[in-house]
Amino acid sequence: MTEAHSIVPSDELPAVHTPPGREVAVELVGVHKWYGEFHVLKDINLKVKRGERIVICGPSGSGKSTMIRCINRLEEHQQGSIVVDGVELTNDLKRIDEIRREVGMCFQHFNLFPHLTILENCTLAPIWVRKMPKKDAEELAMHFLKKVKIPEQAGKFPGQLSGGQQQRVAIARALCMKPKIMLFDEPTSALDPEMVKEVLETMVSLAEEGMTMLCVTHEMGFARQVANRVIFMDAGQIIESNEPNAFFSNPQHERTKLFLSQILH
Amino acid sequence: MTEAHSIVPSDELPAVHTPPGREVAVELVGVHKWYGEFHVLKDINLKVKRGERIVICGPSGSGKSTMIRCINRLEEHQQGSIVVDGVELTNDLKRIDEIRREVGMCFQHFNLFPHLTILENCTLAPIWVRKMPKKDAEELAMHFLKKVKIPEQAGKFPGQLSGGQQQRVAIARALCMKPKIMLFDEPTSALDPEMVKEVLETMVSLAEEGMTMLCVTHEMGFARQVANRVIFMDAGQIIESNEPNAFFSNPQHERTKLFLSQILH
Amino acid sequence: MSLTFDDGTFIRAQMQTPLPPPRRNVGVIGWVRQNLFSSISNGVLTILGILLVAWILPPLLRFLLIDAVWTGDNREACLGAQVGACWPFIKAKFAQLIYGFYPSGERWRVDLVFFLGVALLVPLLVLSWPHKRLNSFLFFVAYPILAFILLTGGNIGASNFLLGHFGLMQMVAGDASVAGLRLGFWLDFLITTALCVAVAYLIGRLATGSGRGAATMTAYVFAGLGAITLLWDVDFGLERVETRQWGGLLVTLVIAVTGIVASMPLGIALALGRRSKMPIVRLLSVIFIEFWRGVPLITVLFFATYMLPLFLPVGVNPDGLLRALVGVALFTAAYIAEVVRGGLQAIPKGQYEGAMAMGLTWSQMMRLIILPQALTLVIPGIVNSFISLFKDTTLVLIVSIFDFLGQLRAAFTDPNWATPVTLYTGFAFAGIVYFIFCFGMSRYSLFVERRLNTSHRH
Amino acid sequence: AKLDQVKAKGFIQCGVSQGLPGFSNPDDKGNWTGLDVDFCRAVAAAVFGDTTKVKFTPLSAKDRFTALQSGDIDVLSRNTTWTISRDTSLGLNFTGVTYYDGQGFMIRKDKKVNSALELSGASVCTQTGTTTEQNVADFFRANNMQYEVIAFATADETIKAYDSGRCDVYTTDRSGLAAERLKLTNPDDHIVLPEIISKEPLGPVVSHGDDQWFDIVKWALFAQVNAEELGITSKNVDEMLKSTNPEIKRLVGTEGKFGEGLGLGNDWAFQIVKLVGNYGEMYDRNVGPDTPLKLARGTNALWTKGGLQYAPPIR
Amino acid sequence: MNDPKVRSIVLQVVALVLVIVLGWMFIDNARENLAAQKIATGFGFMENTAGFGISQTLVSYSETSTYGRAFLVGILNTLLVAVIGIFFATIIGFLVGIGRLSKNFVIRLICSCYVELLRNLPPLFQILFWYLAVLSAMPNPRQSISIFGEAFISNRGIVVPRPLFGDGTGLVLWTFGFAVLATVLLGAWGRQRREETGRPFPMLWIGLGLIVGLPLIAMIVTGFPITFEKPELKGFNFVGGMRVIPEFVALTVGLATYTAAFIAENVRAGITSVSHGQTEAANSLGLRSGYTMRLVVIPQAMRVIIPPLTSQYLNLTKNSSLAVAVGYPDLVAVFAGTTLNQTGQAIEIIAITMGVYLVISIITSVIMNTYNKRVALVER
Ligand SMILES: Nc1ncnc2c1ncn2[C@@H]1O[C@H](COP(=O)(O)OP(=O)(O)OP(=O)(O)O)[C@@H](O)[C@H]1O
Ligand SMILES: Nc1ncnc2c1ncn2[C@@H]1O[C@H](COP(=O)(O)OP(=O)(O)OP(=O)(O)O)[C@@H](O)[C@H]1O
Ligand SMILES: [Mg+2]
Ligand SMILES: [Mg+2]
Repeated sequence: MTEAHSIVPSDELPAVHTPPGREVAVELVGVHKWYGEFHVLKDINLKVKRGERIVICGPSGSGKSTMIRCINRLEEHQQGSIVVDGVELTNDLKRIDEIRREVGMCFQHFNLFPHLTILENCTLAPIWVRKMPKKDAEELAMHFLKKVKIPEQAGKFPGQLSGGQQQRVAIARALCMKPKIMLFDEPTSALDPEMVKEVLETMVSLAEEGMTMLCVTHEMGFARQVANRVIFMDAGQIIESNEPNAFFSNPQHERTKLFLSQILH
Repeated sequence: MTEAHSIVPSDELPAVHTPPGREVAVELVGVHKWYGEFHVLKDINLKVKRGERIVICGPSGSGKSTMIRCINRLEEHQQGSIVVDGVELTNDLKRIDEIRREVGMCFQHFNLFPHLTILENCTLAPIWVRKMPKKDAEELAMHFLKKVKIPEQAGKFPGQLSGGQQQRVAIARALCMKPKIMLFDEPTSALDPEMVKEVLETMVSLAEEGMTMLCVTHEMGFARQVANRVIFMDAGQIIESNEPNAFFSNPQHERTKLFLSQILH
Repeated sequence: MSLTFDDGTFIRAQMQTPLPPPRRNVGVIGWVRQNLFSSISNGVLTILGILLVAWILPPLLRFLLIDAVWTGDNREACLGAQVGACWPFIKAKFAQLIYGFYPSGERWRVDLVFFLGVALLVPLLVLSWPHKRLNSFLFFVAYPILAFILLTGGNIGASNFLLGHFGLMQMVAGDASVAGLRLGFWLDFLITTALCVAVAYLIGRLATGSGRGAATMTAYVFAGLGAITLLWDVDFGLERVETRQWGGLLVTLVIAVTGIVASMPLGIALALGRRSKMPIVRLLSVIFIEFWRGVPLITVLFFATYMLPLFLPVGVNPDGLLRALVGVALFTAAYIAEVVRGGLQAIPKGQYEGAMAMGLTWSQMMRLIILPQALTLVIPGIVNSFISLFKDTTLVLIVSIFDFLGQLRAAFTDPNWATPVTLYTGFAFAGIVYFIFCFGMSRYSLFVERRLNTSHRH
Repeated sequence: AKLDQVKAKGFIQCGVSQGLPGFSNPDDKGNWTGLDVDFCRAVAAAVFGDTTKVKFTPLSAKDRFTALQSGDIDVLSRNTTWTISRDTSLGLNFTGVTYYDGQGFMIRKDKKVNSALELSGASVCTQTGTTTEQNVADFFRANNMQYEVIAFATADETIKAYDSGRCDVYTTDRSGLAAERLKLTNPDDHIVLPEIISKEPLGPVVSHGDDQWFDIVKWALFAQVNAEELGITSKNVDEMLKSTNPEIKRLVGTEGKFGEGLGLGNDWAFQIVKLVGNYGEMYDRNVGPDTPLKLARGTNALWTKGGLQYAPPIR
Repeated sequence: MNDPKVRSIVLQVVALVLVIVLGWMFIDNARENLAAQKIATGFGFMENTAGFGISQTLVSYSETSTYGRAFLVGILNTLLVAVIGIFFATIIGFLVGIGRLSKNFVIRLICSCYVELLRNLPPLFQILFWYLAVLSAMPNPRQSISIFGEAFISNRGIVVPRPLFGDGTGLVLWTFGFAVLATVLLGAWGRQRREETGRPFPMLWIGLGLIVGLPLIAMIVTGFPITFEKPELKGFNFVGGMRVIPEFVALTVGLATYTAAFIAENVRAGITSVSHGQTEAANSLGLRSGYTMRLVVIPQAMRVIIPPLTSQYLNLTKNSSLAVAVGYPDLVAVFAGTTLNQTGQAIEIIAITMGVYLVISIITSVIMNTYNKRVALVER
């Protein structure tokens, strides 16, 4: 919050400060969630340390997206507690806004604003939420667009970009808010093989800068290369959680074994 | 055409008749196509024999979809000739209808009819185009729905199915017309890894029955397993065309090498 | 339950079973909290809203019920200082408001038409009722013919068809008639049919290579036309009731229903025309739509009354109600066309391609794939147009047709019921009647919209 | 000829107004009643001896003449002012005057105005008609007065606006003033000013070209006026058959063959009086003091009583 | 012959021939009929003296003016109602439409009732209701509500002083114009500064000060050249001043609220058509709900809203012909009503009236379509 007005001086992002006592970025304790009668999330316990990079995988419909969306309160949970960046999520609108400012999200379907240009998509939040001067916001946006290798598309509208390019804009847009935590929901679904590679490279470079990341993906290459921990979900529960090498080479749970056997065909 | 009214008696499809002199299913000679000023297809020459199974790959925007769509005249070409099933494609509406009856198409985005149930989606064309009695059409549709392993979904609407199931319906729908030639446009894009497997298995079983197939895909496993020939396109041209083993193990063109290196990461 | 290790490794040993959701937000207080007072501004809005209702409702109830007069025979009953609605007035005029000046001995015919209409419409509206095909045929084809015969008395005395206008038929057949049917007319009809079929064949042949389809189509149309005319021409012994004597709700419903039924196909055709790739067809459609959409219905009806006769051959003077019907139908068709066009635009190109790839012809594609989806999408817009149409029927008073409101206005002129509250009572009653019909349409459309929405049903 | 057509049809098609209290308005049973309507019945009585053999066509001011010209109606009996232009240029004939009307003003008593000449600066509510607005304009201009006119489509809204105080005066034909007055919250708080600013002789109209029909309609009215003058009413008309008064005998048809000249039976006038009544009865029944309208005879009284109703003799 | 091009040409030729034949038949008949009925045609009557009064005239008009002048007065009155009605209908419509999606149950309920009630009752009743309700709420001129003795509200309408321009008015008007210009420029600069520095600029107050203050100073300097004619109660009515008549108020309110119910439905449909993902994306960026609505949802909803909105604007304009029910002198009342009654020239008058409405409608359509093109999404 305090450094919100400073502009990025060089190509390097400032290192993430870790205030004392706040080394835990996200903590979910006994979280349950229902959609009507349907029990989607069951007793989720998860502690993400600052700077940690977590990959979440699991079959379709297992509740991965739901969990991620609970973290920035796009969905409400009914039981248990979620603490993000030291603030517990309640119905208090002020706090939710505060947290959303610090948590970036990159949607499965991008959700770019089709009526705004790429640049405007990226500057919207910095200008209206961070009250950043327009010029600074644009500079910042161009910085991140360069980072995802599409600065030349800044003036176009989302509808004019290919899927891969849109995906990268979504990432840049989230980064422009300089969030402390990033949530990615299947950032490479529906992409060409060549594009998959580019997007993953962007994320790897972010990871190298030490950002806290939660990423739903099935790109196991990415998990191996970047993650500190892999979480496997099924039927609304965390089934297994392990560091990548152990997870892939030596899955413990039966369900995990079955899933991995099908992916690595 | 003559056997249009017969129903499938057993689980087996009738063997494809090959009238003498018609051993070429599709032939493109010097085909060029422009979108306005943009030259999408440049001098395409391709001869597909009856029963051949061809995989087309290439980077995004290279004109793969466009070429496939020219074959059943969803797009008009401006130069060169396309002969399908012995009939040349011109502006003659009668002939186009005739050809479309013999050529099945499975779209990248399925294009199922959302207001009809799965069964109705499948029986529509047999009833209205082939003038088949409704009961026979339904029997036939169930036959193919069984084949793609979703007979239990027959009464649902497309909006109620998951992506993979929709994809399989699209295949079944095309097959219900008992086409001599099938065109697939990225039949596994936007699918979960578990689903990809199921769809490909369906196609393999079709291939085993000897249907002529042109398939745009990046699933190299499928290409290796099923294709007679792999075609690589870039910038609107066919760059390389070879049988799968040679194609993968020993690509000739520089562009092909680059592309393959990125896919097989 | 599960194994957790220090390094964050975690393996679930036992799967959790689904639990029922907690009942936290139930109960009256919970509901009030969540829906009414979730924040201060919300609370203020709630209180303001309740005040608004408290301000409007009581005077309304007082006028309609508490202070209202319920019995009486003439104006004397409803005079006085603090009198509310004068209901005896409505009671006295009720029959007129329903039937207009329809002869009282013949009103059973109107009742029968009403009854048949409801009996056929209800199963049509209940989506799950079977036999939709038969039902539609009965309602859209058989019912109008029957209603026409019942309401007018049939026996139209058909005398002139196309050739008759040029005085050609008289020479051949004279005034001879068999069983009350004039030979001249039917001879004329047959010759015209033959001519039209021939022309259709020629055009079809030129356009598509085979004229047979066009010719049989035309023949069917004429056969249908002939059958209907024949039915209408038969004398069933019913007394003739001119449309001039119709009135009240009967006229309102006749205009509204005919307008709705006739404007739909016309509107769809216009919408397709406007999206056509053929420039002349498109231009004609655009001109037609923009013209009718741009002028007030009042002037259209004026036009139909005072100017239309000028544009028709001397002596041709269509029935006043018919003129109003045509005016209303064309007017509504233009609106429907625009609404439908919106729906057509919303259908993704993929649907067209999917249909084409299956080998469907253009008309099959439209009928089976595109229109069902487009129309479902724009149900709210269509119903909006219908609601407008229903209310706009009041304008036919200009053409000296006494619809429901016109009949009410005529009732106001009765000096026996002239009181200060007569006008308010009449309008309150008319308001309730219009509201019931329009609200019914609006709710039904909502229901259909939800029912036909196949996209998100899990 | 028209008469033959009418006889062949079996009824008279009569154009009336779409609703004018006391002149033509539907009653509770949906039957048309009123002075104009009764006159049509009188014609039917003369032609058929049966007042039910008449059908009514409600017409607006705009299509009344067209309806007559095109032969849709046989006679127009709809408060139509007799003017030279209408009589001469539209191919019509006015057959007489059933009601002498004139445009007047109504005003609240508490405005303390006794003459229309004191209305300078007033707001005037009126109904759009063919001449009403022009008459007001002419009157105020001729007397050099300012005014503001608010013209409504129908009488109902006009009187409501006047009642709620939007206007100082309400102007329309005086018969209309009497009818609309009934709808006021406190009718006694209002007075009608003495000035009549226009002449509105209202009468039945037939189309040019059939003198016999013209005569029938004309004499139907004259017969009624004469009957009143002679004291023949629907109640005593049967006794009058035995009367020895030659004037009465000629009217009821016991002397002379005047019906033949019209192409009707000689009891034509008898039937009119018997079935519809004389002019006075017709007047009293529809607009007279015993009706809600409470219109005094005034100018519509017989010439013998200081009014204008005068009929040529039957002889 | 199976070529679609040939097919379409044949079809079009057939359509064209049909239309031409029909049109020719109409015109031919009309010629014959007109000749037969000796109906006076021509527009000469427009020059004749109208001879009737009109209660609201935006341009000078008196009984001695011509029918042509009355026609102009009618058009202007119609336009006035249409423009003001459209303005308010849009505002109310958007508020109610958004209100129908509110989280507050009472607001949602009231907005639903508003829509269902007003949409399903004939507009004629509503206009009459407003008219009689407005009238009954107002006192008569003698008891009129006085605002500082300058303006008066009564059942004759709202009367305000009318400015009379004396010498030196020019300067005052110029300064006023200058102030407006300055405010606009300043506003632009303020917005730019806001974008550059993020600091807001108190535009409202400074602008108000400029627009009110500068002309005031100029007035003082030139010695108050603009005097006001105060309305006075003389006899029956107020004399002098400018007046807003109750007929106008009722008609505008009635039409605006009625049309607003339809607009509200269109707005609701538009908003629900914007995918939920857009709101979520905006929220996840930290935008508050007000901003989300303004910056993300409404701009996208506009695409869906505009075509039916155009229809509603046209409807409002056309429904203004109900004016005659409450005695408001619009085009239909003055021209297709009184003038038609007096001259009897139905054909010309109806044709002109239709033409005027057609022109207004087409202009509205063109403006809205231009705007629609501007908000259309750019896609591949
Ligand atoms: N709004 C909703 N109402 C009811 N059920 C829902 C809703 N949204 C999601 N669900 C259900 O919740 C479950 C979890 O959904 P979620 O989107 O979290 O799955 P996921 O793990 O992200 O799957 P995928 O890999 O397909 O994205 C699914 O079974 C889904 O059907
Ligand atoms: N309607 C059109 N107008 C203009 N250009 C078009 C149009 N449709 C496609 N293109 C262009 O034609 C080229 C080929 O498109 P095509 O869809 O055939 O690519 P593709 O090889 O199927 O790519 P992908 O793998 O992404 O589906 C692309 O560059 C595309 O931008
Ligand atoms: Mg998901
Ligand atoms: Mg493609």
